[in-house]
This record gives sequence, C-alpha cells and structure tokens, in this order.
Amino acid sequence: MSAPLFNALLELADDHLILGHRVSEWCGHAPLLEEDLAMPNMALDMIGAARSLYTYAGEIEGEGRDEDQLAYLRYDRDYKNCLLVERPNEDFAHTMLKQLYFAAFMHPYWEAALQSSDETVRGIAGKSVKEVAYHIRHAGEWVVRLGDGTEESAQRMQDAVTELHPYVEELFHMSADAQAAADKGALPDREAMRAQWTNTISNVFDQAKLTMPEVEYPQLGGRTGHHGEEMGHLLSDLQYMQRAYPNMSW
Amino acid sequence: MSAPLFNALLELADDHLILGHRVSEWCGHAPLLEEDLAMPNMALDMIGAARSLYTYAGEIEGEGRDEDQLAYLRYDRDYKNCLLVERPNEDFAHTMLKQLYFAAFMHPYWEAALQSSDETVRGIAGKSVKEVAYHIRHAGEWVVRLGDGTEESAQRMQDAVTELHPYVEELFHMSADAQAAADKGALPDREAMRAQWTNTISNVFDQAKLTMPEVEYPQLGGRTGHHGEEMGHLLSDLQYMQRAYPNMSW
Amino acid sequence: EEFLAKFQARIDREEKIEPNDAMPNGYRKTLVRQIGQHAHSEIVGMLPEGNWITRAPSLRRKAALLAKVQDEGGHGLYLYSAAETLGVTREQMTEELLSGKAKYSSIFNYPTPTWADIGTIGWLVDGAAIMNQIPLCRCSYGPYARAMIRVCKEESFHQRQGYEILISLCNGTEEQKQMAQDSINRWWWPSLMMFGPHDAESSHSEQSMKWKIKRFSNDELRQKFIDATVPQAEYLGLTVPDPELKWNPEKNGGKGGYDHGEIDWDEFWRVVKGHGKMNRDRIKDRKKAWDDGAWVREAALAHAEKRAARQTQHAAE
Amino acid sequence: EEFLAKFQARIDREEKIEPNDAMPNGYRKTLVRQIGQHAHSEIVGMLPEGNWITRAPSLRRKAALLAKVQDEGGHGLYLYSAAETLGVTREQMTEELLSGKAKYSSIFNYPTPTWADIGTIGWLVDGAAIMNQIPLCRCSYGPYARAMIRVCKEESFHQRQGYEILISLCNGTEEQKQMAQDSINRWWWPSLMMFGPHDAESSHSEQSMKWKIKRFSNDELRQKFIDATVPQAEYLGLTVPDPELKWNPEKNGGKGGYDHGEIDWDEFWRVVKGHGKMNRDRIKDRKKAWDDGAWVREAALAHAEKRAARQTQHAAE
Repeated sequence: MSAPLFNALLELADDHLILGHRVSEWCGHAPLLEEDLAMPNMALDMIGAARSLYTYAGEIEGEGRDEDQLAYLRYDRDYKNCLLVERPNEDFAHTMLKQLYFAAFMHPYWEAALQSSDETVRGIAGKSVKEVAYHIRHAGEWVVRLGDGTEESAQRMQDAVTELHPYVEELFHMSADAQAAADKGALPDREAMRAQWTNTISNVFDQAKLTMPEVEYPQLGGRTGHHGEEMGHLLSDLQYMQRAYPNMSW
Repeated sequence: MSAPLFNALLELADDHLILGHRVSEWCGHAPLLEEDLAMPNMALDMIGAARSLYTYAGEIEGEGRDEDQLAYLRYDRDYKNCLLVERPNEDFAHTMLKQLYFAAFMHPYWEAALQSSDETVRGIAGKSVKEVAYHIRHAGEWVVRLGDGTEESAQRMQDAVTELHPYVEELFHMSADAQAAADKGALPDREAMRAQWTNTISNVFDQAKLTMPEVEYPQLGGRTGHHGEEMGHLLSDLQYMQRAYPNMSW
Repeated sequence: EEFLAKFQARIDREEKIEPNDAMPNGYRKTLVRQIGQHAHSEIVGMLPEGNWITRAPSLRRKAALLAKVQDEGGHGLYLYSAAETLGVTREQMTEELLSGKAKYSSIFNYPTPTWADIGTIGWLVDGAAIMNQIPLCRCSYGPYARAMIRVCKEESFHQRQGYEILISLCNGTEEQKQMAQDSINRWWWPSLMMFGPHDAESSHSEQSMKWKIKRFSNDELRQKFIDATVPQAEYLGLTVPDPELKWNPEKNGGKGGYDHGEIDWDEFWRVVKGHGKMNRDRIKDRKKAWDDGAWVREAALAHAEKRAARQTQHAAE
Repeated sequence: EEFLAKFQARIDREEKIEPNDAMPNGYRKTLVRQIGQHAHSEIVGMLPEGNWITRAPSLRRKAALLAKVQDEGGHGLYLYSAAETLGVTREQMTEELLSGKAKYSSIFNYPTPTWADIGTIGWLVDGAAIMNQIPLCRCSYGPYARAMIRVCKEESFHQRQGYEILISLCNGTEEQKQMAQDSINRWWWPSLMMFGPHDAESSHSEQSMKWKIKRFSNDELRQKFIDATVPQAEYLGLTVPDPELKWNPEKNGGKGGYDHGEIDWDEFWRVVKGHGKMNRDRIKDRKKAWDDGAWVREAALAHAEKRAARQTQHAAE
C-alpha cells in the first residue's frame, strides 16, 4: 500500500505547490490592493496544504525525504500535478477561473476525505476544507463580476473558459495509485466529485452569464509527469536555491 | 598579472554571455521572420566570443575551470557584466538600441585590441571586430527605421533611449582589473572608446531623429557584481541544467 | 490665530485629533503627505521581497515570506484608509505615486540579488522602520496613531523573522555566511539613511515635532538604531561595514553608544531623486500592475452598478 | 483537356515546372497548400527547440542549438519565397496559420520537457523530415525542388547533431540515460505519425504522385524510416517503445525490414484537429509575436516610404 499512497499524496501535494506558486507570482502585481492581499492568502493556504502532504508522503515513503526534498529536488518528469494548475497566469480572469475550478473540486474532495481511514489525511482535510470554501467564494465572486462586468471583461472571462476547460477532466481522473488509495479508503474517489463540481460551476456560470463549453478531447498527462513547456521554467525558479546551494539549511 | 587579466576577461565574457542570452530570448518571437534569423545570428556571435573569452580566462587562472564552469557555475554576485546587457528585452526598440550601444563600444574596443600585447586577445579581437561591425549596421538601421518611422515607433525608440542611456557610462568605466590589464597592454583602455562611440551613436541618432539625453547619474555596479533583480531570474534559467545535474558531460 | 493656538493647546494636552475635527491646513497637508508616502512605501516594499517568493529556499521560508509580503499590503491598506480620513482618495494617491510626484521610502530602490537580503531587510530595514514608527503610535492624529500600533506589532514579528533567517545563514556553510556578510555590506548604510538627513538639513522636522507628528529627531532615532543593531550583528558574527564604528562610553549621556562614520549623502540624494538601481523598475512594475488591472477595476465597478440597478428594479416591482 | 495532357506529358518527361509556366489550378493549389504548410512547420518548429536555448547545458550546445533554430527560420524563409512564386503572399500565409486555417506539422504540438528532447528531435523528427523531403528535391515544381535541396543538406547536419547529443547522454550518467530513454519513449510514435495516415486513408496522395509532387507513399517512407532508425537506437543502447517491433527477413522484397505495431490513429487525429498538448500554446506564441511586432513592421514600412519620398524629391530638385 505505501507506494500507491505515497504517489497519490504527491499528486495532491504537487497540485497545491504548483498552483500556490502560480498565484504567488501575482504578489505585488495585482490589479487592486485587496487582491494583493487575497492572492498571497490563497497561496499560503496552498503552500500550507502542500507542506502537510509532502511531509506525510515522506513519512509513508520512509526514506527520510522531508517536505523540501520532495518539493524541490525532483525533475520535471517526476512532478505529478495536473496540467490545470501549471497553466500560466495570463490575466486575472484566467487566474481566478483556474482557482475556482480547482477549489470547486477540492472542496467536496476534502469533505469526503474527512471520512478517510487515515487519521493524518483526516487532519489535513479538516483544515483545508474551510480554506477551500473561501477560495470558491472569493474566486467565484470574481468570475461573476468579470463575466457580468464590461464587454472586455466578459470576453476575457469567456476566453479563459475556452482555454482552461479542457484541463478540468484531469481533476476527476484516477491514476492507478489514486485508485489503490481510494480502494483502501485512504483517499476519496476523484470521480465522485463530478456532480458537486458541476453544480458549483454551473451556479457561478449562471450568475456570470458564461456558457460551459463541450470538451471533445480533454488534456491529460500531468499525473504521469507529462507537463507543458511552461513547467520547466517554473521549476528553474522554484528550485534555484536548492539546486545552486545543495544540502544546506535555510 | 594573472588575476587582474582573468577578471578583466571575465568582465568581457560576461557582457557577451548575458547580452547573447537576452537576444536569444527573442528566438521564435521576433516581429518579422528576417529578425528571427538576425537575432540568433547576433546571439551566436556573442556566445562565440564569450566562449573564447571564458576559455582563455580559465587558462590564465590555471585552476582547470573551463568555459562552462565559468559561464554556469558562479553566483549572481560573481558575474561582472555591465548592467546595460542584463536589462530585460522589453520591446524591439529597447533590444535594438541595447545592441547598438554595446556594439558601438565593442567595435573600437576590438579594433584597439588588435594591437594587444597578448596574442590570444588579438585573435579574439580579429574575429569579433567584423561581427560587431555587422551588429552596428543591423541594429543601427533598425534604430533609424523606428526612430524615423511612425509616431508610435518614434515614441518607443525615444523611451528606450531614456531608459537605457544611464547604463552607457559603465561601458567606459575602468575597474582596477581592467586598468591593470590596460597598463600591461593586454586589453584596451575603455575610456579611449568614448569619442568613437559618441560619433557612431550621434550619426545614427541624427538619421533617427532622436535626441541624446544628458545623464546626471549614470548607473554603475555591474563590474563589482551589483546587479538588478532581473539578473537572478535570468541565471535560474541559464544555470538550470548545470545546477540540477551537476558534474555531467553534455 | 486663535484657532491655531487652541489647536496647539489640544496637541500639547496630548489629545488625539480625529477626522472630523477642525485642523490647520498645514497639519492636514503634512499628514496627507506623510501617511501617503508611508502607504506607498508599504506597497512598493512588496516588490523587493516579492522578488524571492518564487525562489525561497524552503517551503517554510516561502510561507513566511508570503505572509510577510501580504502583511505589507495590509499595512498599505490601513494607511491609505487613514489618509482617506483626511479627504484624499486612494486613486489620487496612487496616481501621485505613479507620476513620481509622491515619494516612497528610498530603501526600496535597492535590489535584492540574494536570499540573504530577505533576512537583512527584515532585520535592518524593518528594524529601522520600527524605530521610526514606534513614536508614531503616539502621533497626534488618531487614525494614523491607531494604524501604526497595528503596523508596529506586525513589523516586530517581521524583524525577528528576518533576524532568524540570518541566524540560519550564519550557522550554515561558508557560502551562506558570505551571503549574509555581503548582504549586510550592501544594506547597512542604506538602512541608516532611512532616518533621513541630519537634523540640520531636515526641512519638515521642526513643525512636525511641534504638532507631535514626529517625536524624535532623525539623528536621535538613527543613534538608537545603531546602538540596538551593532550588538545583534556581533551576535551573528557579522562585521558592520563601517571602519569608524567604535563604542563610546561617554555617549547618550554617559550610558554609552556607538560613534560611527559619515553617511554618503551624495548617494542618499541620488537615490531620492530617482537614480538608484531600482527606482525606474519599481515604478514601472507598479504602473504595469495598475494599467494591466484597469479592466478588472472597471469590470468590478460595472458589475456593482448592474447589480445595484437590478436591486432597485426588483424593489420597485 | 489537351492542356492537362500536355502538362502531364511534361511532368512525365521529368521537366521542371517554373513559376511563369502555365499549370493546372489543382497543381498550383496543391503546391501552395503543401509549401505553405511546410514553411509554417519550420516557423512553428522554432518554438519547441527554442524552449531550450536559454537553458542549454553547455555553451557549445547552446551555440549549436541557436544555429539550428536559426536554420529553421531560414528554411521557412526559402519556403515562403517558393510559395510566393505561385502568387500568394507571406502575409496571407501567416494569417492562415494564425487563424488555424493552414496546418503545420503536428509533431511540433508535442512539448520539450527535457534537454534530451533536443537530441531526439534532431535525430527522429529531423530524420523523418529528411525521409519525407529527399524525394521532394526531385519535385516537379522547380522552386520547391531547389529550396528542398538546400533544406535537406542542412537537415542532415541537424540530424547528426541531434544524434550526437543522444550519444553524449547515453555515454553519461544513469540520469542522462534515463532522460534519453524517456525522450525516445515520448517521440517514437509521433515521429512515425509524421509520415501521415496509411496510404489507403491518405486523401491527397494519388494525384500528387501523378504530378510528381510526391514520389513515395506514406507507408513506404515510414518503413524506410523505421528500418534506418532502429539500428541507430540499438547503437545508443535505447529501447524503441514498440513491443511488436521485430526483424522480418522477408520484408522489403527479401532485403529484410522491421515489422512494427499499429500507430494510435486516434491520437494522430486528435493532435491534427488541434487538441495536442501544445497546439494552443504554439498558435498563441506565434500570434503574440505577430501582433506585438505589428508596430515594428508598420514603422519599417513608414520609414521606407519616407525615404523613397525623400529620394524622389531629391531627384526632382
């Protein structure tokens, strides 16, 4: 069991690290000061969850790797995050929609994880479920404002939907490791979140006057480390210190 | 003598590496296909000169460091390039002006270096002087086109002049190491290039209908490793492979 | 005349002046300028540290840095609100910042080339800020004083965090110690400049002291900062880059204090006038954020109007 | 009727058709489409490799990669020029690329996550391109044939360079070998897809063969590629990711050749239709370059007009 749970935890941890990284890129560059506070706040939640997940994954693995070794010292092809979270920020519409899509998935996921057979998972879920509810609220409000704002903002929001929607399916995708962890009751079944996700998003989209596109071919591959090209550049910044100054304490 | 010459060669090599890096960032993203050819061409010249200079610096140092160790395995504060070359590309106007400013300096510099007491320096100068003459021509023509093109292009060109002009003085600045190398006749005196530089630029500016600004406070510091913040991000990409996969041959 | 005297009497009694109170125009203007400048400093101050968020060397440090930069944004927000009580809007202030009319603390025009700078900024820059700001908690203008109480509490937490980063470096490898020493070499003098020109050269000081906007002179605060900081540097095993620095037992009325070398005032004025390494980049970054965000702010406004219109209509039906 | 027969007779005699010669509309259209698509492939092809220019692991490799990407731009330039001889402009072709109307080789919709991909692209992708292109050096349309001669010469240099990168990796550490193996795992099948659908499914093939625009069928070329490449993989010590790959001495009329597994045609069509990992990013990148460069192209035009006007005036004086 330990290898599948380790891998399934890495999937979750990488999602949080990479999305946290993307939101944090806005820090000091947000369109209004309130968002210069809200975005680091979401980033902090994401990084916080990533830390707990990496730490626990490291314990499960039992080879003495700590959160930083797991977060910083792997190669591009070893990261298991879904493709949605690594997409570049583009504009504020993309950023908020990405956050909403992810949070609308994680909220029912963490709620289900409150029933996990694994005590540590239950603990992480308990903390995260509240944070993610706020992300849905915050990002959802912006999607509504922008979708039903000016002509320009509506166009940008709809463009973001067109661009990001193909990455949604991967959220529900079960890797073999995720399946094994679900079979043991340690982590929830991702597929089971679909109804709630659709419900949350439809609700927001109704208010935002956005239409949900049909996706013929979803974009998959992140869970097996098949990332886009932007990922490598993200990693060269992320890993810089750990790579340039190996084996030091900070 | 060896330490000052080593350092003075690094100043030159770093200038070429970093400016080459900046031009190469355009590759595949140029405003027209002809420039998708011209910019890598200039980048190649710059990287080529950097390679010769690093290799020779490594020989002078005599500690077995090769071109790659010198190019890739130093920290931000150890790079000695002038600040001009590390400035972000911004737009095409900035990029061409930066190239022109640098080439207009290097052309008389390499010409003077043809008389160096050092045979290797003479060799590098002989090759570079021709390349740099082309850079002056190519970048100069663009500065003229943009300066005397549309209203928008003239404004962008003048903005580039305002932004980059404070970085020019450092080209003529003599570090103690550069001075020692000049005193021995190994490398030219940078200060001596001022008249020719001004002549080249005035010529271009006349045709481009640009005015040369007065600079009250020049920007210095690159020669002592005092770089701007963009430099660190440039290095995290530049060094990624050498840092992530140490001690390997490629 | 009489009004001014009465106002001064209130100040002298240590009464707080509140937004709706009558106040001399000069008092209002001084506060608007100072609070605005202070707010801008918090906002621009997000950039040099923000530069390291994506590259922080551990997740723990990354989280702490994110929280810190967020706090700075928060300080900006309280301070803009405090300034707004004096009848100026955040938009006006932002435009003055972007046009170069309003200033911000010059210290943020220095770059952060290394991770150690994140430690040093916390320790020295926030340390100097606290020295400047603690007296402001007793400032005569109520909203400013109250904002500063909250700010100071968070700043001292940041200062400890910064110092703790340096402790890690100084307990680390040779490269890490060098990184720390290099950082203090670059930040020491600019930190001392944060207290402003010598008292004799300081243009706004006297009236501000009288109005109890300011309570100590620049040189007094600078001396306090040096006396507090030098022992901390010693504890770290770092050298303060001032060869003239020397303990003088006579100083501070016999309690002792440090004599120090002269500040490079040419550099100080150069950076204040906009010619530091990062001045142009800082304003450009803020301007880009502001310009790129225009459509978002417009959309938020448009949406709020639509919503209000719908509610009115709904109520009328 | 008669014209078509005469034209076909010229083709059959292996005469080259030149720009000013009369030609059937279908011939012209086929060539415009094919040469345009080929030119676009060179231009879009700069992106996946360009992705590694700033991160190349040594200066020698960086220089070689720069030169290679530059060559690709050069190929694009000859090919656009060849297409222009058929009465279409580069601007028209570019707009068709950016609107999605014109295609480019699907292979460039795969990402380059690792440095090994730079080697693999040279070896497999350029290798497959050469297989496709060598017959084009004898294409019936003169300007295209001549452009291809130059292109093929450079491509085989690129192929050797790519293979050499993989030799370095395969002679290197365990990480490097894994990087190489992972790269061939990702690129093998897409490279086979570069030869297009099976002959039976290929819509344009028959007429193109008759007009000697095309000289071998997709499946013939694919087989040649496999037979040439598998031994190279073996020399590197890498495993071709096809469990059904097997030497068959009967194949190729008794000369022997490799049997291989079936290509995943669903994936092929998915990527062709725009749903590969990088399709949207590629077009977005090119569109950004084009849009951001509009002011430069306008300025160049405006300047040229000013200059021409000045010369006319000068001549008149």
